[in-house]
Amino acid sequence: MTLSPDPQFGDKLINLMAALVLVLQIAMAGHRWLVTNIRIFGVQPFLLASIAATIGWFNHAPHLYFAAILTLALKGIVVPRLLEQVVQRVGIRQEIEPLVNQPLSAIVSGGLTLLGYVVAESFHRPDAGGAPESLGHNTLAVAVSLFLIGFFMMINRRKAVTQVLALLSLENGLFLAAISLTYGMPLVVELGVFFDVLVAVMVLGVLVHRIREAFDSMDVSKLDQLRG
Amino acid sequence: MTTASLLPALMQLALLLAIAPLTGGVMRIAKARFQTRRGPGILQPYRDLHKLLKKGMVIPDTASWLFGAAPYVVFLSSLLAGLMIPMVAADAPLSFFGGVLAVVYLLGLGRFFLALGGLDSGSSFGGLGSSREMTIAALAEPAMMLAVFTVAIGAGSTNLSTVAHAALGQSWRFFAPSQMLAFAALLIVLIAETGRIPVDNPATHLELTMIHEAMILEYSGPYLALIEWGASIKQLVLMTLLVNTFFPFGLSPAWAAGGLPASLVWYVLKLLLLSGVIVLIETTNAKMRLFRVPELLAVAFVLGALALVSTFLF
Amino acid sequence: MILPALFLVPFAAGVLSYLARRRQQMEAINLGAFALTFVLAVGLAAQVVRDGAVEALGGFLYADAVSALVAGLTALVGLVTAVYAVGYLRDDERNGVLGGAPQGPSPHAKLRNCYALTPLLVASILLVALANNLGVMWVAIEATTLASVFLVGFYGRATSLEAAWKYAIIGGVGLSMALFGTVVTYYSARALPGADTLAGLNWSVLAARAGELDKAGMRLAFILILLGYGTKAGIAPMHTWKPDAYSEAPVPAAAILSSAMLNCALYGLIRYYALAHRSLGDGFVPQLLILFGLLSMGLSVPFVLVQRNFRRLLAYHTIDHAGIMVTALGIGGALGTLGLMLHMTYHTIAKSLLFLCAGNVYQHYRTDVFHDIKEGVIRSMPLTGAIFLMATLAIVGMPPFSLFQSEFLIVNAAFAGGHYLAGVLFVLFGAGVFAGAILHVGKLVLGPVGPEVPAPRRPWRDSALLAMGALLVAIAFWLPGPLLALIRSAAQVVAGE
Amino acid sequence: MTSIQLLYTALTAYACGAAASLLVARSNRLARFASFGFPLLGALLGIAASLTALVEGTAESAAVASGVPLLEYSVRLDSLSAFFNLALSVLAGAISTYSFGYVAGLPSKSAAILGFFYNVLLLSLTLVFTASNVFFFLIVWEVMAGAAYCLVSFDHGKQETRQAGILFLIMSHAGTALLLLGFLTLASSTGSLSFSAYHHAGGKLPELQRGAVLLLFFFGFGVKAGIIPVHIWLPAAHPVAPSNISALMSGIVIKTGVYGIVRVFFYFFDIVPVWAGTLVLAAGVTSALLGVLYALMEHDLKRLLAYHSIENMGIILIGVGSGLLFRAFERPNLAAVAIVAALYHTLNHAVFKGLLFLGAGSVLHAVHTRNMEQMGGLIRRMPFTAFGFLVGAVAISGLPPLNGFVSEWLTYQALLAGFGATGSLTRIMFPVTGALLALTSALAAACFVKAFGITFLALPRSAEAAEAREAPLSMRFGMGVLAAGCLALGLGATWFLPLFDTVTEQALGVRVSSGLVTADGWSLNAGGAVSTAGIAVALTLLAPIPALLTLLWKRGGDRRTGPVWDCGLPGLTAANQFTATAFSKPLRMVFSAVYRPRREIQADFEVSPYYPRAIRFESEIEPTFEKGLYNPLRSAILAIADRFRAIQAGSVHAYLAYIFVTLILLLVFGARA
Repeated sequence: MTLSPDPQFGDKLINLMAALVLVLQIAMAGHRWLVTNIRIFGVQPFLLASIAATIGWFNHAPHLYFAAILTLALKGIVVPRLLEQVVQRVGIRQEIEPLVNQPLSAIVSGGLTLLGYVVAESFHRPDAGGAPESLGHNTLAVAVSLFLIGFFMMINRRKAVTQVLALLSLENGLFLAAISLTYGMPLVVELGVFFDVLVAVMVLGVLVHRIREAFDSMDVSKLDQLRG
Repeated sequence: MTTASLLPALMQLALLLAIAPLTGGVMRIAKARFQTRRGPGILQPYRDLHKLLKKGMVIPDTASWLFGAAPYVVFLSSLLAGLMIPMVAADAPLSFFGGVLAVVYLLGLGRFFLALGGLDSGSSFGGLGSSREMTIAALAEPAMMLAVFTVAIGAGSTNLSTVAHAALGQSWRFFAPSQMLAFAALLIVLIAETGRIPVDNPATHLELTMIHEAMILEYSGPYLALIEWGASIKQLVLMTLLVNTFFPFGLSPAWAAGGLPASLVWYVLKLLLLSGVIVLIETTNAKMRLFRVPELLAVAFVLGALALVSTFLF
Repeated sequence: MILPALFLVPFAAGVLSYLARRRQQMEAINLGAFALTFVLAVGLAAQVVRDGAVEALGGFLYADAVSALVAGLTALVGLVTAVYAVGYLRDDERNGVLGGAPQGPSPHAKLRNCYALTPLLVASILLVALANNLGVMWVAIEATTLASVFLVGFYGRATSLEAAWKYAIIGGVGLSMALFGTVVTYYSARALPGADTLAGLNWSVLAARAGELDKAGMRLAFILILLGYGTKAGIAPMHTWKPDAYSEAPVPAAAILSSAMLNCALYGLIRYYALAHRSLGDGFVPQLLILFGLLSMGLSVPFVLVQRNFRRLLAYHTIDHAGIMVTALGIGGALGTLGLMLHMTYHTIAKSLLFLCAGNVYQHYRTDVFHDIKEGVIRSMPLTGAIFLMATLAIVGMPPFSLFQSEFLIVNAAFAGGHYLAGVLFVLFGAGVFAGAILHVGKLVLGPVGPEVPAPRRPWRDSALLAMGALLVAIAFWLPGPLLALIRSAAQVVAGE
Repeated sequence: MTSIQLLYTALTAYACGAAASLLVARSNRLARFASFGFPLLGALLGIAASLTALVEGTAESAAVASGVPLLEYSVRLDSLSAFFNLALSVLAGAISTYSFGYVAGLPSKSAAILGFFYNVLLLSLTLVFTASNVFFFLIVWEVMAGAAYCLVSFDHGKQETRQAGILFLIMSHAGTALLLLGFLTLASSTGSLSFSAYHHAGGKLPELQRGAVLLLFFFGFGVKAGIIPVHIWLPAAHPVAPSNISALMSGIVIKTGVYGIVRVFFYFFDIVPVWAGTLVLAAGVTSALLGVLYALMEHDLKRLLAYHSIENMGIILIGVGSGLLFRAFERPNLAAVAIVAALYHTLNHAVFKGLLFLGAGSVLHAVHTRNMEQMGGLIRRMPFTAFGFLVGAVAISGLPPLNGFVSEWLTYQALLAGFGATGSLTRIMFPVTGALLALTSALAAACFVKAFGITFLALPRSAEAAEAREAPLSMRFGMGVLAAGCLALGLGATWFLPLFDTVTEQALGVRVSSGLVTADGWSLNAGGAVSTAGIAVALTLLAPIPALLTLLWKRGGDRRTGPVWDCGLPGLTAANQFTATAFSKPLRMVFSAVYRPRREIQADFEVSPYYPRAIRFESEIEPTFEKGLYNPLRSAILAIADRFRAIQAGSVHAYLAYIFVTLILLLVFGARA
C-alpha cells in the first residue's frame, strides 16, 4: 500500500503487459518449434495474472487476485507441464509444420491484430483511460486480437496437441477481455469457467492419447474418414 | 316430338333409305363413263344390297356379339344423322335432337363400332383396316370442325336448320372467301371420310391398300348389306351437308307441300353436280400412299383455319 | 425445491452409475432417475403455468416458461431414450460391439461411461435451462459438450475418435466465442445497478432493463454469441461437427444430442436474442438470425439430397431444423416466436423418435448406409419401418403432423412481417429437404421382402418407439391445454409482450 | 338434417372406417366390411349432403379452433364444394362396393392397411373440397397426398411402384409449396387466413403480385391436376396403385387440382387478366392433345387410362380457361356456360374413368398383367366387365348419347360462342381450340378402339387371358353403378344440369344452366340444340328398320360360323392378330415429330436374310418431358448437390476455417453499427 494507486500509471502498465501478451501470441503463431511454443504459452499467463492483479489493485477487487492465482496455477504451470509431458512421451516431431508458412502466419497475425483494433474502436475511449473504473478497457483490442490469432493458429496447426495449445491461447484472449473489461466475472462464473477449462484440457488430453493410439499419428488432418 | 314433325321425319327417312344407294350408283357409273367404260348400271347398288340381304352369312368363329352389333350401330347412327340435316327442306325433321356436332359425333359412333367389329374377328386385315380408318378419321376431324365452325359462326348456331335458314337469307354467300375455303376443306374431308380416291379406293381388295374394305373383310350377307347401306347413307349425309349449307338454292324453307317438289329437284341436281366433282377428282388422281394422306388432311386443316380467319377479315 | 432437484437428480444418477458395479444397477439408476426427472419437470411446468416464473437459491436458479419448456422436453427425451438405451446397450453388449481395441476400455467400462455420462449430459442441459446467470449458463453449456465428447467417441473406433475430436475442437472454439460474448454482455451491462454482483449477469435482471445496455457492446456480444451458441446448435457454417458426431454416437445419446442439446443451445441463443433485440431493436439482430437460419436450411438441402448414410441424413435434418428455428427467432414477433416454441416442441419429439428408429435399423442390419439395405425395412421390422416413415413425413413438415403447423406459422409470420424473400426461400428449401428425405427414407422403408430374418422382439426399444410415436400422432391433433399455455407464454417471454 | 350436418355424418363414417379397419385387421372379412362398408355409408351420406347443398344453394360453414392463434379447422359447404363432393361421393360409393370383392384375395393385414388409407383418403378429399381456411386446406391437401402416396406404394415390393410413389409425393409437395406461397401472398395482403376474406381479393393485389399469385396457384394446382408439363407423376403413379385406388386417383384426386383452380380463379379473383385465361386454355389444349397422343402409344392398359386422365383434365381446363376469358371480357353468362361445361366434364370423367379403371382392375385381377398384348378375347370370359368397359370407352370418346358427349358438346358451344364474344386477337383461339379438341376426341376414340379391341376382342393372347374368370358380384356391381351413371348423366343431362345453377350463381352471379334446358325438357340449347335422350329414343325407334330389313330378305339365308380368312395359313392363332403396337403404328408415324420413335430390328438368319429364324423388333417412343426437362433438371440438381459435398470433406481445419471466416466477416461488417 506504499505505492499510490495512480490510475494513469496502472493504465500504462496494463497496456504494456497486454501488448507483451500480444507479441508473445504473434511469436507463437510464427514460431516453428513445438516446445518453444509451449514455453511461450507458459509465459502468457504470468502477464495475464499480472494484469489481473494490477486491475484488482487499482479497483480494490480482491476476487481478481483469486482469478490471477488460478490462471497462473492452471495455465502457467499445470497445463504447460502436462503438454510438455505429452510431447515427451508421445515423441512427436518437434517441428510444427503449419499449413501456412511462418512468415505468412506472422503477416496474417498482424492483419488480425489490425482487425482487433477495428472491432475495439467503438469501445475505445481515450479520455476515460485514466479513471480506475474503466481501467484496462482499452485492452479489448488486444483481447480480440489474441482471440483471433489463437483461432488462426488452430486452423494452422496439424497436430492435435498444437490445436489444443492454440485453443488454450485463444482462451487467454478471453481471460484478458474478462478481467480488463469487466474486472472479472462473478466469482461463481469464474470458478465454473476455470473448472470447465480444466476438464476440457483433460478431455482433450485423453482424446489426443486415444487418437495417437488409434491412428499412430497426431496429425489431425488425417482424420478425414467422415465425409459428405 | 309432335305428330306434325313425325311426317317429315318419315318422309326424310324414306328419302334417305331410297336415294343413298342411288348416289353410289350414279357415282359409279359416272366414274365408268369418265374412264370410257360402260359401268354396271345405275341400279347396281340396289341389286348388290338385295343380293347380300338374301344371302346367308359366315360369322368368324373368333367373333363375339360385338361383331353382330356393329352393323346395326353403323346403320342406325348414319340414319339418325341423316334425319338431323336439312335435305329438301331447311327445317330438318330432328334438328332439335342435335346440330352439326351431333351429326359428326353420331357418324363417329358408327365408325367406333365398325372399327371394333373389324378387330373382333381377330383377322389381321380387320385390325389393319380399323387402325387406318381411325387414324384417317382422327386426322380429318379438326379440318371438318374448323369448316363446320366457320359455317356455324356465320349462322350463329350449330343447328343445321338455323344454318340453312341463314344461308337461304343471304344469296351469293358462297362467294365469300370464308365459305369457299370452308367448302374446299369440307370437300377434302368428305373424300377422306367416305373412303374415296385419293385417300382410299372403295373398289380395291388389294391387301396393302385397303382401308375401309379391310375392316369389313370378314362381314358377309345381311351384315355386310347393313354396313354398305349405312356407308352410303353416311356419304349422302355428308354430301347433303355440303350442298345444302353452301348452296342452299331452291331449298324449301319448311315442309310445305308447295315448295317440296321443286326443292327435291334442286336437291337432286345439286347432288349430281357434287357427285360429278367427286368423280372428277377420283378419276384424275391416283390413290395416295397412306402416309401421304395426313398431308392432304393438313391442307384441309389449313383451308379450314383460313376460312375461319377470313370470317372476321372480310 | 423443484428447481435444484431437477438437475441434481440426474447429476446424482450420473455419479451413482459411475460407482455402480453391475449393469442392472446402472440401468435401474438411470431409469429411476430419468423417471423422477420427468415427473419433476412436469411439476415445474405446471408450477410455471400456474404461477409464472419461479426462482430458487436466491435467484441463482430461475425458470420462466421458456426454461420450463426446454427442461420438460429434455426430461421427456431423457426418459424415453433411457428406456430405449436399456435395450440398445444390451444388444450392443450381446453382439460384442463394445469389445473395442485391446488396450481400450473394457465393455463394462464403456457401459459405465455411457450410463454415467448420459445423466450428466442431461443434468447439464437442465442446468442450462434453469440457470439465471448467463455466465453459469455458459458453464453449463460447456459442461454439456464435455459430458458428450466421450459419448460421441463411445465405440472407440477410428471414426468415433475422429468425430469426437472434431466435436471437441469445434465445440471448444464455439464456446470460446460464446464466452467472449458473455463477457462483452457483462461489459455492456456495467452501467446497470448491481452490475458487479452475481446478479449482474442474471437474465431476469438484464431482460428487465435491456434498453439500458450498451448498444455497441450488445452488438459485438450478439455476433459472438450467435456464432458461439450457433456452433453448439449446429447452424451453418458452424454445423460441420454435427453429422460426424450424430452418426458416431450411440443412438440414445445421438437422440439426446439432436433434440435436447439442440434445444439447449437454441435456448442460449434465445436468451441473448431477447436482450439484443430489446437493446438494438429491429434490423441487425433479426437480419443476422434470418441470414444464418436460411443459410443452414439451404446448406442442408444438397446434403440431404445426395446423402448415403441415414444417420448423417438425420443430422442434416437437424441442421435444417436448427435453421428453421433460428429463422423463426429472427422473424420474431408474437407469431414467429410462437412458431419457434411450437417447432421446438414438435421437433424434439419427432427427431428423437427418428433417431430411435434409425437405431433399430442400424442394429438390425449393422449398417447405416442406405445402399447396403436391399430389402424394405418395413418387411422385417413392421413397427420400426412404419414409424420411421411416419416420423420422416412428420419431420419434413407433412401434415397432419404438427411440424407443419409450426412451419406454417413461421412462414406466415415471415410474410406478415414483410420478409418475403425469406419466406420464399424457406418454402423452397423446405421442399428440397422434403424431396431428399422422402427419396431416401421412402426407399429404405419400403421394398421387397429380403433374405434378412424378421427382427426378434425388442421390448425396451419398441416400447420407447411406440410411446414416442403415439405422442407424435397425438400432438398432431391435440395439444393439451396446459402445454399450449406453456408454449404460448414461452413465446411471450421471447417476444417480450 | 342440414347439409353440413350430413357432411359431418359422412366424415364420421369415413373416420370410423379408418379406425375400424385397423381394429379388425385380424380377419380379412371383417376388415373388408369395416374398410369398405363405412365409406359406402359415408358416400351415400355425402351424396345427400351435396345434393342438399346444391339444390338449396346454401353455403353453411362450421369451425373448430385449435387453440393456436390463426390455426383453425373450418369447413364451408357452398355449391362448388358440394358439387365436387357429389362427384367424390358417387365414385366413392361405387368403388367401395367394388372393393369388397377386389381385396378379397389379400392377406387380412394388407386389406386392413389398404382400407385404412382408403378411408383417410376419402376423408381428406371430402375436407379438401370443403376446407375454408388456408391452414386447414393445406393440412387436408397434404394428408390427401400422403394417403395417396401410401396407397400408390401399396405394392411396394416392386421398384417401379416405389419410384412412382416417391415421384408422386415429391411433385405433389413441390406443388403444395407453390400453393403455400400463393396463399401466403394473399394472406399478407388481406391479413387473414380465411377463404371468405379472399373473396375477390386477388384482383386488388398489385399487378406483379397478382401475376405471381396466379402462376403459383396455376402450377401448384396444376401438378395435382396432372397438366402437361407437370404431369409426369401421373402416368407413373396411377397404374401401379391397386386398381380401385387408381380409379379414385384418376377419378377424383386429380380433380382437386381443378377444384383449386376454379376456387382461386373464380372466387378469389373477380377478374383475371387475359393472359391468365389464355394460359389455362393453352395448358388445357396441350394437355388434351399430348395426353391422348401419349395414351395412343401405350400398351399398358392402366397407363393408357392414366394418360387419358391427362387428356380429360385438358378438356376440363379448356372449359375453365374459356370461362376465365369470358369473364375477363365481361360475358358472365358465357363464362357460366363454360364453367358448367368444365364441371360437367369433371363429374363425367370421374364416372367413366372410374368405370374404366375398375374394368381394368377386373381384367388385371383375372389375367395378372397390365400389358394389353397379353390379353384378348376377354369379352367371352368376362362379358359383364367387357360391357362395362365398352360403356366407359364410348363415354370417354365423347360419343353420343353418353355423358362424355354432353360435356364435350357444351365445351364446343362455349368455344364457338367465344368467337363472337371476345377481342379480335383472342377470338381466333377459340375455334382453333375447338378443332384441336375435335382431334383430341377423335384420337381418343381411336385409342379406345385399340384399348377395347385388343383387350377384349378376338383371340386370347396368353394362357392367363384364356383362363380368365369374370369378376365377383360386388365388383360387377360397382362397375354397374358407374356404367349406369354414364348412361344417366348422358341421357338425363337436361335433368342434371339445373344443379349447376347455384354453383354459377355463387361464382359469377348468374344462373344459366336451367336456361340451357329447353322448355319441353328434352333438349339442351346453347347456340344450337342437342338432346341425348332424343338421340337414344330415336335410335331405339329406328332400330326395327334394319332388323325388319334383314328379316324380310333373309328367308333363305342361313347363318353359320366359320374360320377367319388367314391368307391360307394353317389356322388363325393369337400370334397372327393385330397387336396394340401395330394398331397405333400409323399414328406413330404421322406424329413422329412428337414421339421421336426409335426402332430396332434384329434378324437372325442362317442362309439368307429372306428366311430369318427369329426377328427381334424393338420400338419405343421418346419420353420427351422426362428426357428434355426432368432428367436434366434432376441430374443438374444432383450434380450441384454432389459438388456441395466438398464442403464436408472431413478436414477439421477447413471446418474451423469456415467459422473463422464467418467470424472475421461479421466482425468487419457487422460489429460496427
